[in-house]
Amino acid sequence: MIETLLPGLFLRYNYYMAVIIMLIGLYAMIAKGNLIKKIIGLNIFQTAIFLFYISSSDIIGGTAPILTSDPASVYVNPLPHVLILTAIVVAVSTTAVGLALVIRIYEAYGTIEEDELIAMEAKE
Amino acid sequence: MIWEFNFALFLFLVICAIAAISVRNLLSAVVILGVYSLIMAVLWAEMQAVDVSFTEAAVGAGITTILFVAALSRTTRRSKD
Amino acid sequence: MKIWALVSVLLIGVLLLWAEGDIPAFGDPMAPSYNYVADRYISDAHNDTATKNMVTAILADYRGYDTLGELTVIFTAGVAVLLLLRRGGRL
Amino acid sequence: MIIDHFPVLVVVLPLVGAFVTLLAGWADRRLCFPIAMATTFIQFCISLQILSRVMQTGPLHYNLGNWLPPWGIEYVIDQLNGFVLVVILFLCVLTCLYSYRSIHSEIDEKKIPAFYTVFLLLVTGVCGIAVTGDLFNLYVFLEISSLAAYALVALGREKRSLVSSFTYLVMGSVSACFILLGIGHLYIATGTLNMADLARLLPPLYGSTVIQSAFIFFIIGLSIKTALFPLHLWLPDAYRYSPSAVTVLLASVVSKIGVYALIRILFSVFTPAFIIIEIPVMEVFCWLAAVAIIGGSVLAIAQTDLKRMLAYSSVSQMGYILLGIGIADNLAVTGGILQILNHAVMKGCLFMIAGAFIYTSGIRSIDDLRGIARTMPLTAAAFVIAAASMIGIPPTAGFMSKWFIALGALESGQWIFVLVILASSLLTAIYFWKVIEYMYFRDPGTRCAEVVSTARDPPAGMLVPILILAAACVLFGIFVSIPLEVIEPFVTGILGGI
Amino acid sequence: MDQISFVPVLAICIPAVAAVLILIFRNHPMIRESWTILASFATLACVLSMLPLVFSGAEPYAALFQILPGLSISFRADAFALIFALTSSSLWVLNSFYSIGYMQAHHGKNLTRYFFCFSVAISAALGVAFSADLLTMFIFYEILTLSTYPLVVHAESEEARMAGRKYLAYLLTAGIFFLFSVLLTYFLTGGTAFAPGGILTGQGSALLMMILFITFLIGFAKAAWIPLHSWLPSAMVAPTPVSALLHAVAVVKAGVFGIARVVFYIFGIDMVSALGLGLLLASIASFTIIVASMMALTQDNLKKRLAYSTISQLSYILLGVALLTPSGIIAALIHIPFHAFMKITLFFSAGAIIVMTGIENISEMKGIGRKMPITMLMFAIGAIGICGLPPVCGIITKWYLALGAIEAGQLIFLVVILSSSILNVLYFFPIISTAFFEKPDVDTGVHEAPLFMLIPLTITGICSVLLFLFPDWPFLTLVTIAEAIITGSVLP
Amino acid sequence: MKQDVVIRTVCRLVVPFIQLFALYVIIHGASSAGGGFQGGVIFASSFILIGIAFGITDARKRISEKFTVLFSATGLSIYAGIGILCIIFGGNFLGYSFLPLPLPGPEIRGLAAEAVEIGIGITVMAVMTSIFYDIAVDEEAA
Repeated sequence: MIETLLPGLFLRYNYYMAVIIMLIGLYAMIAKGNLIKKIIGLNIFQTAIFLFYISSSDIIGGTAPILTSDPASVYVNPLPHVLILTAIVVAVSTTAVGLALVIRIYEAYGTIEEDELIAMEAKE
Repeated sequence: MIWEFNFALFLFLVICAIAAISVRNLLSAVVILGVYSLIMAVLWAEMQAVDVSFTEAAVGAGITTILFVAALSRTTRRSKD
Repeated sequence: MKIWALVSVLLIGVLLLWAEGDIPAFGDPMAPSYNYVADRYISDAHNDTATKNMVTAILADYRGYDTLGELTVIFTAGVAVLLLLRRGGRL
Repeated sequence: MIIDHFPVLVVVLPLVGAFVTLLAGWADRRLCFPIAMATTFIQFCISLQILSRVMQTGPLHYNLGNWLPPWGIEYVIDQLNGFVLVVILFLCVLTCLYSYRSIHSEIDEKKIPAFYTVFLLLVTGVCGIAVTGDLFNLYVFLEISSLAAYALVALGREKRSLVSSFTYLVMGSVSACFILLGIGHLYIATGTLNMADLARLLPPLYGSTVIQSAFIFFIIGLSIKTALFPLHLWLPDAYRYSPSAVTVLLASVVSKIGVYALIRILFSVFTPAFIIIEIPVMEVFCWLAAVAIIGGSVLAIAQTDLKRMLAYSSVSQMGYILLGIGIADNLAVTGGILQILNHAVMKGCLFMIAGAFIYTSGIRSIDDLRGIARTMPLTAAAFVIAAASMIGIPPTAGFMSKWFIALGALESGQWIFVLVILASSLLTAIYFWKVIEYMYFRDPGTRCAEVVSTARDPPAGMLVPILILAAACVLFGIFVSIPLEVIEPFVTGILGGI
Repeated sequence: MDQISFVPVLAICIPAVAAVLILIFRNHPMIRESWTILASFATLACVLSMLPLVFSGAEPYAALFQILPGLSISFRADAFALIFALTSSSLWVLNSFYSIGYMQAHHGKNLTRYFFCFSVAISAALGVAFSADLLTMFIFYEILTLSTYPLVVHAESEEARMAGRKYLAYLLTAGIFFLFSVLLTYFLTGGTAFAPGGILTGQGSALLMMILFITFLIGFAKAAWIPLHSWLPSAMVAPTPVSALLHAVAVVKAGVFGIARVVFYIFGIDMVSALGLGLLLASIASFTIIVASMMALTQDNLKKRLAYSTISQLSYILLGVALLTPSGIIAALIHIPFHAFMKITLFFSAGAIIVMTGIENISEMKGIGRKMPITMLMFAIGAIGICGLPPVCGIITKWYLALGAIEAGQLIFLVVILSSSILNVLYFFPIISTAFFEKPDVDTGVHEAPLFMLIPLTITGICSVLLFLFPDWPFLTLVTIAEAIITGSVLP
Repeated sequence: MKQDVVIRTVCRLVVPFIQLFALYVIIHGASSAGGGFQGGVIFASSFILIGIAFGITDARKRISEKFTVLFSATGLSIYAGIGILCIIFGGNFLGYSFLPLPLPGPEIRGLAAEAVEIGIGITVMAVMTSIFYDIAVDEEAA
């Protein structure tokens, strides 16, 4: 039913959904004052971009890009998968460094709230 | 590609994402983030991206969550927003 | 602050939604991304690299250099975390 | 022939150097510096060789894994690449030399091996960005350099360095995400990641919203990386609180590589035909750059901390590069690219001097520099030269880049930007003169008399790079034809069709 | 008639090298100061050695670097340049001796910096004189600004620093305008080299030319035309030899010299007169002459009165340039050395008074002429010269200037010249009469200044008279050659 | 971080299987889903599991911090080393087919890809463990 009602929207619903999730993540990164929340937002943002890539690789009726014995089988596009494999690792690396920083900040200031940090810095 | 199934997963994702950034207890937020990653992995598996799905399940839902929890254990669970 | 965040996020959102207007439909086999470089990977990966999994073939061979970079990223992260957090002991 | 492999060796060498350093640090910490120094120096020699080959035979192509592009990853080195590579490696060598003394006083002995490891990884990252001809590869190396940079910034002595590093990380990640989105959109629209291939495939698609938005994503992402004015907020703290050597590296290498990536994407992926004719975005770009030039200068005037002042000055000076690119005229682009070299040299010198003040006397505030020229004459003299170059007094290097950008602005009839450049020269003069006045024409007073009177010129390890860069400020101004020989073929090649 | 010769470069390098040597021998005052003296003589010799060549019609020329096509660092010692170069190098010799005497008497500090900057400033002034193109001139012009700043703030008092800031604010802002003008010139013509008759002819619209002319004028704010003058009286806080340097030897002369260069060698007489720019410049100059003289009347501080006098006198040169007639040009060019000699005499005398008595205000100088007869005599000679009375060289300028005004057919400027002469008398003669004919309030044991100061000021005073008696050698000869080149007439 | 005895027992039972599975994933990357990353991460998770169940000290006995650093460099040098070997044997960087092995070209490539995957696995395992050690342990408290 939705197919007929909103054809343009429906054709690309995956991308639109990815965009919505991206925006949620981006909003968390900018607006949330808690440093861990910022990193969570970063993770959501990045994963949404990965979703965007993976969506683009899908093909109607395609199978996973592992060679099968059936010569007629259609494979989905493997290249975005590779890019995203790399990007996932990049994401986890960034998260790890970010978390390490958060720990050090907590040790140094006793808080991980941005506004409290700013207040403490202003006091010094 | 079953669009109803995809759509349901997408909805879950959006809900998880919103929940993860709005829950005040950081541990809950992190766990919800793990769930989010897992749903993402399922979605990708459904999109035939098995390798990526595998990796996301292991890295996104696994290692990342563990690192978050470990970091929380050394900082605080509470968040002001 | 939150208002500005919302405004900028919404602006980016409008930009993104506008961008997706011309994107090939979900699952379209005629999409350019499927018919150019990927085509060769799908058809020749096994002949070129004797690897059944095309993802592995690309990852470790065609675009192996990216993977080396990626490994460097993770190595960097390891050393960075070590630099930030490890006290005492060697390194 | 091994020479054929130089394009890849220049990137792999520091990578190998990085883990050799890490392992050597186990055996003896004193080994780390020589290894890092040797690595960067060999790289510098290699980059010179590459540049001379490019000048003789035209762009070099190197297919990694023997796969032809666009299936494999390709390294392409043309004049621009080669030039930027030489510039950043030149600065890397000097920074490495400089770090030997400065870093010992700023971080734990135990962390030295890890420091040099991360340093070399940063070098790997920037070199990778410089030589690659593949968009996704660029992203990967961008992340390497960024992660290394975050870690290095966090090494500062004060605890605020942690917060500034975290802010840098968040902003850097947002920027990387936008770049990744841009790459994704381009890939979806064309199916390739190779830059040359993209430039070939894009023209029929210029009307598509996917391409146009991808372009905007790149601009946003790289603007954050290069700290274009409204998005510069992470930069002053990051520069201010990191160790001296790291600040030099950030200001003269990392920022330059961001600008390089911008130029590469604007001119080699999206070709001038798109950015000038299809969507007239360059006009906007010019205005943003003009705001950055003036705004950065005005904010710099208000600073009391030397490093922070220099950081805002960087915002302003980077604006020149972007203005040059934005005017998109032969002369202006030449000036913009020239400014990459000049700003790297000048700002590197200035930040090294700021570090030397901290090293010898612990002085960070401009107010405490009273009369320091008496006890640190060579350092102060180098500061004057570099400052003159920043202001744009001929025959220093800074003058030449402004000259070209201003001529380009005149040629394209955009008078207002000439005025912007001139006004900013004046503003620059104001804030640098303040420092010079304090250094030369003030009595130390009672407060800092003791500190100032015990200060001495820094040890040779720090002084030599400072003096080399100060000399370079003058030499590149007089012998400007040497860099021009490299830049001009590129600019005419890229803008010839317009 | 270019003749490749590195003598001009040598002349610029000698003071620069001396500056380095001064820096090296900073801990040995005697050696340090002998370098200054030595260098000043060497420079003078160097400049003098070029005179025969120039008299014979040749022009030593040297191009050091070609930065870009049309943009080079090059030097040419034509007659025009030599007028200025000879003035500053000869006065430097005297000023060096005087500085040493002044600083000894004044127990000055930071002397290394003082002599260093002095040498650099002289080097820069010679650079301005010899530069063969706008870019070179701009470089040395800026170096001159920067190197004189430390001299202005030499006292390092708050007042000195404020004056220094004002000095820099005016001159660096002006430098920006100068730079813009250079840029525009290069953009329009593709070159910046000076050429008799100008290089801008037919290169742009009249409006553009007017804008360019005005930015050039603002760029040469060193010429201290009103309303861009106020840095000069403020800079009087500097030690007196520095004031002499600013007023007579280098700085303001560089400003008027630059304007003259630009008018004659960039715009060309034809274009300037065609566009009516000469009239504009002449109006500015006339206004400055009158207003500055009036301002001088109100000053009680001797050095400030001299400063306003300088502002007024510089505009004589500008007026001469603006008249665009052969006599006007001669008047302008000849006034560069003449005013230098007269003004330096005045400043040297004022400095001697300040050092010996500590008095700076004219009202306190009662009877000082009896205590310091030689000094005040020389002061009187300088004052008479400025007023344009014989037997001092100032009258020659006024003569040619009046001729020029008549040649140009603009008698209004004749009125300006005459009325300004009256004003000159009005502000100088009270000083002389106070010094000689009034009785001091309290009798103090003041005596003549030390010989290191007295001799230079006597020499300059005598020179001012000699220049009246024998104007031909060398200045008037040089001026006629330069005038012939500028107007394109046959060499005499 | 000592846990309940049930968990510890289960852990002890499960860990070898996890490690075996990780090796399988690494080796079988060529023909099915999986590869160096996934395998490396799974391998690391086995150590992390030990760390959680028995305490970090116990995990360190299995693989010390020193070794994580050593291994992370080793994996990277395997990868880069293969690339440089290719240069030595006349190919471009990472041009596997130039490696002097008595096999047809594609086979060499496949084999080299396996080796590379192993390198990836080692590094990922080591770095992940190392990061976990660093983040989880408060050495001041310990």
